[in-house]
Amino acid sequence: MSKGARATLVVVGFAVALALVVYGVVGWMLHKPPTISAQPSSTPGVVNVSIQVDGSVGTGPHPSWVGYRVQNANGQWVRTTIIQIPAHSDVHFTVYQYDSGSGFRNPVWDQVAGTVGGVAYLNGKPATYFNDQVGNGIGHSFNVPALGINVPFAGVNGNASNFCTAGPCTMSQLHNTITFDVRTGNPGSFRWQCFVPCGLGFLNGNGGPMTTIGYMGGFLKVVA
Amino acid sequence: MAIDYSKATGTGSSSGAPGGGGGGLLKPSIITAIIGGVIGWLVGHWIGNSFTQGYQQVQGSGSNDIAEILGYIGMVIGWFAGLGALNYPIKKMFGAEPEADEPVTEKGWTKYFRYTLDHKTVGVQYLFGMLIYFFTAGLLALAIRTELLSPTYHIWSPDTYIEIVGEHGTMMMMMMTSVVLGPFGNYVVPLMIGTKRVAFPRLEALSFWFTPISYFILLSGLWQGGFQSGWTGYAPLSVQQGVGQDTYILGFGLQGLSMVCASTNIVATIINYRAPGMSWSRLPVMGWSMLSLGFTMILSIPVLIDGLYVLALDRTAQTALLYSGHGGSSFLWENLFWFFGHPEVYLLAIPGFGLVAEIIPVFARKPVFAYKTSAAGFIGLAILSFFVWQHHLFQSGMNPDMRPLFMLTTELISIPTGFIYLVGMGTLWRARIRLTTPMLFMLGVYFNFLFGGLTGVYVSDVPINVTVHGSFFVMAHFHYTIMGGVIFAFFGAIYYWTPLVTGYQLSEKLGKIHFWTMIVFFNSTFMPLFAVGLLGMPRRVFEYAHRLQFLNQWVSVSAYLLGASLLFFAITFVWQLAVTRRPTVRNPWGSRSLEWFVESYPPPAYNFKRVPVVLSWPYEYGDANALPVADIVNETKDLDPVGRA
Amino acid sequence: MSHNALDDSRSVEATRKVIPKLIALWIVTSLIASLLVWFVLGPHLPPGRMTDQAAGAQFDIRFVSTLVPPVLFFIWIFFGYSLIKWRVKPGEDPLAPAADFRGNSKAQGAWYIITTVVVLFLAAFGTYYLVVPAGAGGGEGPSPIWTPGVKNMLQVQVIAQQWRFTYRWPQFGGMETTSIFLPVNTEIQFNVTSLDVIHDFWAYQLGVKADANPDVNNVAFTKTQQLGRFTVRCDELCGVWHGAMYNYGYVVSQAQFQQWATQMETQNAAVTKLLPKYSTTYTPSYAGNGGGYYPPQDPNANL
Amino acid sequence: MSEITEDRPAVDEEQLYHEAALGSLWWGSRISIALTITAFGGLIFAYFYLRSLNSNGLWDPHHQTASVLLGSLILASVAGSAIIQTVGSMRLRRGSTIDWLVAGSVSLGLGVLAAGFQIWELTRLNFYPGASGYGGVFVAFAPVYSFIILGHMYWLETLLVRLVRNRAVLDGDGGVGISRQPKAENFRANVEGLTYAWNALAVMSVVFFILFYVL
Repeated sequence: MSKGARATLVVVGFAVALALVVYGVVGWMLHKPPTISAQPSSTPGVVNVSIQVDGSVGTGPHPSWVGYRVQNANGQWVRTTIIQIPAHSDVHFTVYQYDSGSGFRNPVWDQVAGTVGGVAYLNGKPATYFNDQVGNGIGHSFNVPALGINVPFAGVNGNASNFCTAGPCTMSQLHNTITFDVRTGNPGSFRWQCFVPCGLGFLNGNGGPMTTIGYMGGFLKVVA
Repeated sequence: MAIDYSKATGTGSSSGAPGGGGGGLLKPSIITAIIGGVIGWLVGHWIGNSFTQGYQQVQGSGSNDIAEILGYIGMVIGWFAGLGALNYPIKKMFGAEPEADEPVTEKGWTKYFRYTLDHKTVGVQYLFGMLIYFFTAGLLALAIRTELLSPTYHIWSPDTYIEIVGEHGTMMMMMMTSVVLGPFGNYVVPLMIGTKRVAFPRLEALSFWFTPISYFILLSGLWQGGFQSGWTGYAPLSVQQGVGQDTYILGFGLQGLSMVCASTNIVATIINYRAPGMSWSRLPVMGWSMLSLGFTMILSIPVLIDGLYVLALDRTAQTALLYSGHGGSSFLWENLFWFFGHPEVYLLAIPGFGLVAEIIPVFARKPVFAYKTSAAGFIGLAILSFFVWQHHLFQSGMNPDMRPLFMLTTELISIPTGFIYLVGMGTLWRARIRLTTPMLFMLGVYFNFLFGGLTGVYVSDVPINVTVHGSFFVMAHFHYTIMGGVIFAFFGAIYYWTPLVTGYQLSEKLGKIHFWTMIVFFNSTFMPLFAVGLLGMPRRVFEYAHRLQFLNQWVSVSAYLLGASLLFFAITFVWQLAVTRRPTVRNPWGSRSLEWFVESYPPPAYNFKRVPVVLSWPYEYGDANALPVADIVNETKDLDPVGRA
Repeated sequence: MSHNALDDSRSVEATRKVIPKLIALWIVTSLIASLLVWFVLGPHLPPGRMTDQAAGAQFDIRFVSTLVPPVLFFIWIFFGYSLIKWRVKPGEDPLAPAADFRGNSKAQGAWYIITTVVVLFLAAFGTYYLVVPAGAGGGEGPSPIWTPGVKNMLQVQVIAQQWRFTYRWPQFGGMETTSIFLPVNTEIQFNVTSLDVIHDFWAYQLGVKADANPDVNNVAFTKTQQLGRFTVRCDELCGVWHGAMYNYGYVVSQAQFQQWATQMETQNAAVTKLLPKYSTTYTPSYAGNGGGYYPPQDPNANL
Repeated sequence: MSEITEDRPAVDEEQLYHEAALGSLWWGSRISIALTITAFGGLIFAYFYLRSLNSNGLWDPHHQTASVLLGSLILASVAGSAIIQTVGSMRLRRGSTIDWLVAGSVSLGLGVLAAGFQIWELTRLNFYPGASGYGGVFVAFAPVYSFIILGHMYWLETLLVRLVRNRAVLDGDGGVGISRQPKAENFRANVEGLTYAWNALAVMSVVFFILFYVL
């Protein structure tokens, strides 16, 4: 092989290696769930976030996993857990909870905290805590450690005929509606997670969807 | 009995070539191995899926660890079948008389992609393999540093980030254990001890071919959700994880098997295949370090494999050895893992020291100082390394009464480590020093390891450990000892032995640019991390205190520059070997060691025309009248080389 | 120096004269550096002096750091001198033999003895400062052997779970809080445990670190001395949110602490009733909360 | 010997590497014993560690034990196999090739039987793997044990077939157990290595029996 040919080969080799690295980084490592912004409401200074929690998300690489969906401006339910909300404003959360429930590993998360008035409304009824040992238990929860927010979402009857078996779920299917308001402060990116051991088939129920962004944990991005 | 020269020159029987028959693409090579691997994966995965459908954890999680593990096991079997590595064991079952272990005398570059029995080919395969693994894991390190540019803004998703951390750690720790044993232990040590063959060439070849498949399996984890448990894989977190954790188990386990194979071969070779006259007191220091390394691996790695196996069972057969809710204990993993894990870090340090003590006398023109002490140092490190594992668990809550004891054993390790410094200082005292590139790297090891060793005192002191355990301080400490130690020694060894291995001389100028940039940016990267750790930043986090942002950014930028220095090496190294190809002079460094007195560079098949008879100690640099190291040394050709650097 | 004299520089006589000078240089440089470390850097070393244990850790780090310069300078001076003095000069035959000695029993013997003495001293030092400050703030497992010897310590149970710490206060009606306030001038016993995987409770400014293991109570002691804020971080990798598993705590006056505790007790009263009975470990009920990984039968139940 | 010139001492290369190969077989078999001991050592450590910790009282709450009958059969097979093979190899050394072939074959049969029993036992446990600490350790131990038994049996099988196939080469010069031919010496070193390794495993088997079935 001539010197020129060898040089070409080396250059091509490095180019291929570089291409592989770039492909690996861009094609896979930078992948993140999309960010959905809160929707404006009729009341000035208040924005709406609508969320549904599915017993199985039905789409994507893990259709059988539990997961959150957030409604975008076009009314579509997007499978994501990254929610963008404005700073220093009231955010009105509406959660449609379609999953059956169980207990918390630590019942301290029964307490509602960090919301306006320290209350959340289950199907319109206010409560400061929800007992995870009664009824259908707790389906999922919404906990933002840095903002002190904790809201449990009561579960529905998993044996009902109109139980939603695959997301995105529709309003005609069995669900609980939980609403609460949050007053945001300074901008920042705050992580949130669910505390119900809902990663079925994983030890302690904390694997799978619980450890993957886009299912049972994500970020609340408070922007100016 | 006459010496059979036909074998020695490689014109004799080549029936030892594994696989035999067939030609072209069907001849066993990496291509058939990949085909075999794919078929094996499909079969294993299918078997795994076929009987597990009803299993509760499979239905619940939507993922199947049993199919995953069986698929990879099938892949490994297919890979080795495709390589032709299984032909010989199967033939043996039918009573074939073992051939004398004939190295393959195949010519040309394709032999590097085959399962070959020539220790030199395996050494070269290892060298390039290790460089690829090192650079892959290094890129992952840069990905980590990119995330840490900001305390709150996240480049990667947190799950991706923690998976990158785990991949970087696991790949570095498992692959770099072979970074000296693989390329230089296999290539150079048999030459150093004057043998024409090694004890178990098939184990040696097997040990290399475990590494690409282990690399592939581990890396494939990134595309399957990764594993979030880091390289330490603490249970029960590692039991909880998804299928990515299986790639950790198999990747690490296969690399463990590779190390067992490699060390069995190197131990048996050094003990049994030394040339006549190569007494224990003449064995090169490198040989002593490889021997200590081999024994340490043999006694520690089965325990790691046990641990990984137990973890795999907890994840598939639902045993509960690591889960206290069903009668197991998470402490069991910590014990099994660190019983391997601490010898492991000495497995990384010992070969680095061996290279240092081997190479420094060449450039000091003096005998290695306190030869017996250096050998004792390696053996002392190897033995003590088995009695310190609990120092990783000072805050774990187990056996507090044992802490003073483990603090003592850990600090005792400073003594054999200190021997290495004694050897270095004594060898340089009243020496005639040439600051060539390899010499600079070896001095770099002394410079870096000093910080690693001194901070080791902090880490081993239980009251200080309360502050530094699990922080960036520990992380900086072990990067100083491992990267600052063995990786610097590895690069020095590349510059030192490339003329022998390839016949081409590397540029001193480019080598020195590489050295100076690497040592400056290495220190600039890891020195601030001691402060970062002391100031309260834990390892493996993606969010940290705002006040640490400047230090972290400094570190990240330094890490990029360190990466650039290594890239510079990669480019110049490949360019010089592939394109410019400057032929080397004979014995370019003026070494007395036996490996330089082979017929040609690279050495011919079977290394030596005739078995050398060792006449003197290899380090007689101080005595102009000393006998040459062996009777094969040609007075005019070898002892008055042109290339006095 | 002429070229002819070069080899004289490698003679025993020449080097014998220089060794005392190098040692003098070593003593001066390391003394200056050690004094600087002790007096200038020392008081600012982490983790501060918020508790007895933190102050103890600071003292240990300060002491060991003071020992570092002598070692560094010894190695640097001897390496540096060799490299400068005995580097091959232009015109010199680089391959000519230098001195021919393979060892030096005095130097080697001194080295062995000095390193051994230093190491044994450090081990004794470490043991003393581990035992005396009640385990130096480290986790001592369920039955601690080095205790402050004080009755009625403030009991704080630290419950780690994926991925938050909560705190339980058996002396305050068994309430559980997500925040942590501690009274000043108080001996505190942390009982650290976990609900799932291994975590680690690292209260940096308190000088406390203890792994949180499932089904194990890991006890650590500290005595608060100063008011202020401290950071609690998880220090064993526990999964995806490990990096975000932190919160802040406060050491406050005893009165403020009582006020906070009473307020929390009232506020959490309803949920406190739902909590399991206080125990040093915290095992979630077997049925339902395990994610269905292991088969549903409880191994403790009689067959 | 004509190539050797000057003052070079005579090096009989074939003899040198023959002896090196014998040494490597010695070391190889001892290393395999070390690997076996450390591999089981980890599991035995797990046994004692979990037993002494007894997390949540679940080491062995219901005193479940794998089938003692099968356990005894396994131990008897392994021990019998090891003893027969050892006696056979002693006969081999006295020149009786056929005795070793017979003893080796019986030994092979018993060893395979032991592995078979072990796998069978694993499929009919009266507890599920996660039921207790004991259950977990036993389930972890059994496959490793049968795998390592089979590994030794592979070694024995290759030796048996090698002798049968190469009898003409190996058996000259007074029988393979006595012959001074390098190939015969190599073969004997191999048999000797196997004997040590297999007996070491048999001794360990007694320990395993006590741990898993008696205690």
